[in-house]
Amino acid sequence: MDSLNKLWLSTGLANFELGQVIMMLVGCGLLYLAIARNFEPLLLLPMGFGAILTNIPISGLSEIGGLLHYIYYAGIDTGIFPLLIFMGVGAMTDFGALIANPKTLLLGAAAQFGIFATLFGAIALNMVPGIEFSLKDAAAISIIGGADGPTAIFVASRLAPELLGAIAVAAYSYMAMVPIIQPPIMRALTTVEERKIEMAQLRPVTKIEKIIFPLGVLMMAIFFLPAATPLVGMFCLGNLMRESGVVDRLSSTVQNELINIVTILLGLGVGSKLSAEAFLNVQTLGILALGAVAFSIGTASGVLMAKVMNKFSKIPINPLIGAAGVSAVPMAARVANKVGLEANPHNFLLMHAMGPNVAGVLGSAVAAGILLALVG
Amino acid sequence: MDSLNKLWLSTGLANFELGQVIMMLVGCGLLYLAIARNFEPLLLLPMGFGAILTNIPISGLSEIGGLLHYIYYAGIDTGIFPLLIFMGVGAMTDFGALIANPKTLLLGAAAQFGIFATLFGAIALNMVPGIEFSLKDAAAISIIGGADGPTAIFVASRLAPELLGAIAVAAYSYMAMVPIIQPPIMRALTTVEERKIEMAQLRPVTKIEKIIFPLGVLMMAIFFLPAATPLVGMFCLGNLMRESGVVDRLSSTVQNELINIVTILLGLGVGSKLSAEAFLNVQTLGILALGAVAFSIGTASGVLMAKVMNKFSKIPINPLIGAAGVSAVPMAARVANKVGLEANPHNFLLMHAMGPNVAGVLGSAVAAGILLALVG
Amino acid sequence: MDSLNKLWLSTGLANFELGQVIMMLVGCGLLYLAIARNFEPLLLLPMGFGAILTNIPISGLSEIGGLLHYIYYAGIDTGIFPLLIFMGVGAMTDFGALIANPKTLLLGAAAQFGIFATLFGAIALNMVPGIEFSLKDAAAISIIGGADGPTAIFVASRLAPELLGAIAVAAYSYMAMVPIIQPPIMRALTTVEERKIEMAQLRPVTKIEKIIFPLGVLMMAIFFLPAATPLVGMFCLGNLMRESGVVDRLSSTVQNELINIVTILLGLGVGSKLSAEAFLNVQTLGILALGAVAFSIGTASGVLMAKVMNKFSKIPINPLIGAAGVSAVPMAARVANKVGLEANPHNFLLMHAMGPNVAGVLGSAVAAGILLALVG
Amino acid sequence: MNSMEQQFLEAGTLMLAGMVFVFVFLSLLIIFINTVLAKLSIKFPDPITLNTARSNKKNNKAANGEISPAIVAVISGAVSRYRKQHASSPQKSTK
Amino acid sequence: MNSMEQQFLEAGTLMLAGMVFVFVFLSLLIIFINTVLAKLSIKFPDPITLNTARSNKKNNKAANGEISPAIVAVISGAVSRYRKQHASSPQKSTK
Amino acid sequence: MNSMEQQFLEAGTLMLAGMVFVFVFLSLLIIFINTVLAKLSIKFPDPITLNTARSNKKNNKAANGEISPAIVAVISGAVSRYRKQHASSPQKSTK
Ligand code: NA
Ligand code: NA
Ligand code: NA
Repeated sequence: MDSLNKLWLSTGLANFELGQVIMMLVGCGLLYLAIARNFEPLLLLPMGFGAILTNIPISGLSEIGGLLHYIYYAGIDTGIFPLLIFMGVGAMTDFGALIANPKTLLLGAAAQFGIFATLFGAIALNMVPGIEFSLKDAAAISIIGGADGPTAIFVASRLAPELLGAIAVAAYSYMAMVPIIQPPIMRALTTVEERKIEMAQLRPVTKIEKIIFPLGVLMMAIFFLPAATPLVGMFCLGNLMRESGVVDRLSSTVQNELINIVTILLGLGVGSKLSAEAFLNVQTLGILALGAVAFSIGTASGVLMAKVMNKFSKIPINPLIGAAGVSAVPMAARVANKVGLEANPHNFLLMHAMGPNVAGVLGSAVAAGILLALVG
Repeated sequence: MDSLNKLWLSTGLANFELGQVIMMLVGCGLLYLAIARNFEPLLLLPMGFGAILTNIPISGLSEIGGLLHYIYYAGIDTGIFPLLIFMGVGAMTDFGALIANPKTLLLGAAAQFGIFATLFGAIALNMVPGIEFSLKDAAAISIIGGADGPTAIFVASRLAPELLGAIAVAAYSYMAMVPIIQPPIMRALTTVEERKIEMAQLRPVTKIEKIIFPLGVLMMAIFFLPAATPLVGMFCLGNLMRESGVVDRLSSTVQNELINIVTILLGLGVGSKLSAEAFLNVQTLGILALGAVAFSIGTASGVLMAKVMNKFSKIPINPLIGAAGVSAVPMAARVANKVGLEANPHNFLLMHAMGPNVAGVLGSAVAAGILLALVG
Repeated sequence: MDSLNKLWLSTGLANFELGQVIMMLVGCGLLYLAIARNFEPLLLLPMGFGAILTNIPISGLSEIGGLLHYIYYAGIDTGIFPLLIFMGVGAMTDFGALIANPKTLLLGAAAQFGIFATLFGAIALNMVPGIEFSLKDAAAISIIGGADGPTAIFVASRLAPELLGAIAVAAYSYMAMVPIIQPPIMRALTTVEERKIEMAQLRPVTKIEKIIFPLGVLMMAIFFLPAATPLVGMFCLGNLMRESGVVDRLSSTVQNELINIVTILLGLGVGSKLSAEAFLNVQTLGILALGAVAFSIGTASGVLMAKVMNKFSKIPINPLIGAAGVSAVPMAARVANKVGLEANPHNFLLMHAMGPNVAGVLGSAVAAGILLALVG
Repeated sequence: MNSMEQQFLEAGTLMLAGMVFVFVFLSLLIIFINTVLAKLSIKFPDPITLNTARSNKKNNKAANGEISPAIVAVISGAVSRYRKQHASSPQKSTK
Repeated sequence: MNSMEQQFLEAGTLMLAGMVFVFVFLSLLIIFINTVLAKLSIKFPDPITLNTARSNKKNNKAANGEISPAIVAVISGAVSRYRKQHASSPQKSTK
Repeated sequence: MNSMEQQFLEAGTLMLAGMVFVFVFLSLLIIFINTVLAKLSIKFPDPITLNTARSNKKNNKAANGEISPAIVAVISGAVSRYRKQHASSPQKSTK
């Protein structure tokens, strides 16, 4: 009898709280998006699963001694996992299109306005009762506008760990929704004639340029923004491994097995922050709303910047590639290509959009560094 | 002269204790089984090697600051390594045969009687002078009957870390000896006619069933047995990664590089618990004896359950597949197939035996959860 | 205004110290050697990059909470990374040539004179004002003569962590320069006739010999030198995984993904010790000088030992293969082959030189064990 | 001997509770498969071509499409080498 | 409301400082590309054969040359099996 | 200068002890190879077919048999594509 009672008390049914049930449904929702809708499945699948695991009553998976607790504190609280992933992303990135057309860096810069406008917006949301974002919170939220997962997680883990779950969910969800969010904005801000603009073929880029480029980026980050060097440094290390051509076996492992392992653990660890207390509040709604705003403003800024540049440039620039400046590599570049093809079936913008696309990654890392330096 | 003396005192010869020599021979024995007899070499080779390393005098490999000490406390004491391996096993498991013939879950349930009967037996062994097993010890020992390495190591690390070495040795050794242990029991409990029974071909299983199945298993574990969710959760995560089809690169890494790395470290870490004090005692003999009993009872229970079911089922069930309910995937299923072929050369039971085989993995994880909930 | 000032103070330009600039140039120099000169790029590229990262002002990458700090203390201070790499090296090593011609072990022994002579030299350098090496320092420096990266890093992390950076730089640089350092010494110490000596074809080696050999090496280390068993043990574990043939999937991961991941982290961690305070002093110059001496003496000892053996052996030995006894696998063996071909275009020494080459690895590990036992 | 009896009692209770629990748990899974999964499999049947696609997908390394460019390159090479070796054969005349 | 104003001021300053900084940083990168990299690309042009070599190299697994022996072995087998199947065809006569 | 002398003495002792030890250790290994291993190699000779099996096995990735199904699938495709391209060639008539 006593044993039966003990058995009953050790079931989940006897210990559930409403918040946990809701958060498990949120986790299932993330799994649905990942599996059925193919929304950034590499991260949302482990993250959704982690959300379910962390909300299991009395299992202690996220408490001291539990697996998710170890993963979070060893890998995310320390910043190690996002930095290792950023190294892998660097090793996957080809800066060729950017070096061939360096002006596109300005598009990647303009799109970061999505970040800083959102910072302002987050502070403005403090006028809503029940929401109280500190400047650190606002900075962490704004980085969603960078459309770059590891950067967002790294900054959030530094500035507002208690918001990490909501920020990561927003960042990856909106990144997956880039093909839905961006096209209407792109069409609204451009004329058909502008969308039809064909761009000149890119010049070939030499090996030496590709090798020196990441070192140059790192040097500039060292001179002007040391706070960005963890992110920029690991990214450039990955890229240098890729381009140097002398450590292919390391580059390959970084792009494959290492990033795969860390992605699973990162997803589980981020999911472990999706507890009811941390997620089920009006602040999360605010974060989700701000995220959508951030992506929209970033997209618009990129497109408008491209239109401005087009006025001053002899070589024509299709304004659609400005939208790729938000990063979300390579989705945003594909979207630019697709919208371009609608207007002109012979207009292949993919390679041209890769320039602002990877510029956006650098731009977000720089913006992250500024936030860490001035707010952190 | 002084230096020569120091040199002599720093040799192993000047510091050996008898127990260490014996344990090194045990380690060599494990290596022999792994290499020459192909007994679960993936784990027994590193485990045997770890047993040798941990017993080297004055090398300090298992003391604070030593490699094996770090591996044990970072990976096994925390439970991280067995859980990661279980994720990999989940990613390697195909539940198709089980979903196609769900009744075989009862076979996997019946075979767990090997666990609980052994628990009773371990307590009974307290009547032998020199053996004193607490209830926790008995529970940790009984899990050998689950015929599942990571589960046994996880439970032992939670309930009886000082018995971990002996339990792991017993579990893996008997798993490797399944082709020797099971056939006589299977033949003794069945008639030739029963062994000749051919089974109907399995229906095809759809993708959606395979995706939802691990989530259903997890949900049930959450409702009824949260204590099992670390094991069941990681197993289901691995299986979901496999079946979802959207994260193949993660699934591949989990099944290959990650599980390989963790297996080596797990083996070394478990081997580091094979010190003379912990292993060379009458309790170890008791554990080894109980392990053989556990496997035998589990096998018999599975076969008998299948015979019972055969009486009530319209669709014939070959009782041999009941023996696969002990897990030991996929060895036990192969044994059922082989013994079936002896009786009837046209009787291919392999796929049918995979159902109870993977059911046994779930059954053991559930049994482990019960032990952790009620005894832990 | 305040914000602008804060922004300025958060730039690198406002915080640079001269030493940091110099050390970044050193890091760039290592990258240059790795990429343009192909000097041991697998380690020098991450090491050079780590040297740059660790010298970035106010980024805190090597301070508590920084990535490089975690890497160094988790992986190098504990000795885990060099030991895992040594396991991988073991899994890559084929002892066939050594077993076929065991006398070449004496060449690997003789070349270790480079280590112990350097130890003497390091003590002698104390006569130079500004240099003060303790016996531990001297022992750590002398291991450069072992021409084996993981061994050098392991010993240095144990005996003289503050010299680790300089020792690793010297060890890997000189290993890369083996094709420049060794040939003049080899030519100076041998006659053309000696260099023309052709060697008898090696006998085939059986599988059982290759399996038992690493176990025999380990047993001898256990009996005579437990202090060497962390290094020798992990090396032999890797080799046993390779040769046993029953754990090919583990062996493959150890040789590829695991060693790649650890190499990157090891390089970054070692690079993080290249801070201005630790590196920019006269001691570093002393270490670099001693390293060159160590390699030269080791090479000469190997060649001379081969000449001595040739006087007593019926079967002819080409003295050039003695130079391969310093390890630097497989570079030194290739150098022996190349110098041999110069003298006699039909003289293929590569396989014969692999014997002393891998013997040198064992010899260095034994020497490391002696230093750790007597000095540590 | 009292403690012994108590231990046996505990062990017996555990055995009973454990076996009942295991059977109940796995029986519920049977019901889950026979109801929920059965309905799902009718509502979302596999597309007809899926079988072959899945069987390929399980070959892990190949699944990510990582290898294929390399393999294709090697094969192209092999095929062209093969064709060169047979340059004089009648089939070449069809080109 | 004073604190609110102050927060807006801080946020506005951050926005301004941040956007200026981002633009300056990336503009300097443009200059870096147009000067340093441009000069380097002239001074160290790619060898002519490099393009194809690089494109192969990016196929990661294949890059290390790890797979190729296995692949070649498999292909040899496939090709020889293919040839055996066609042993009676005219092309065989050229052997 | 006394400490200096002492240091030299220590270093000299180390050098002597170390070199002797290294030589003794590796010489014992020679004996081990010439006795134990030699006997073992006679008692357990390699099966004749082993050589080729081993040389294949060392191709790591391929060793686990992981790649082969994928490769075979790709090759089958390549071969069938190749055959389609030559559908009009005489060899087809043998089918
Ligand atoms: Na961005
Ligand atoms: Na089981
Ligand atoms: Na050496």
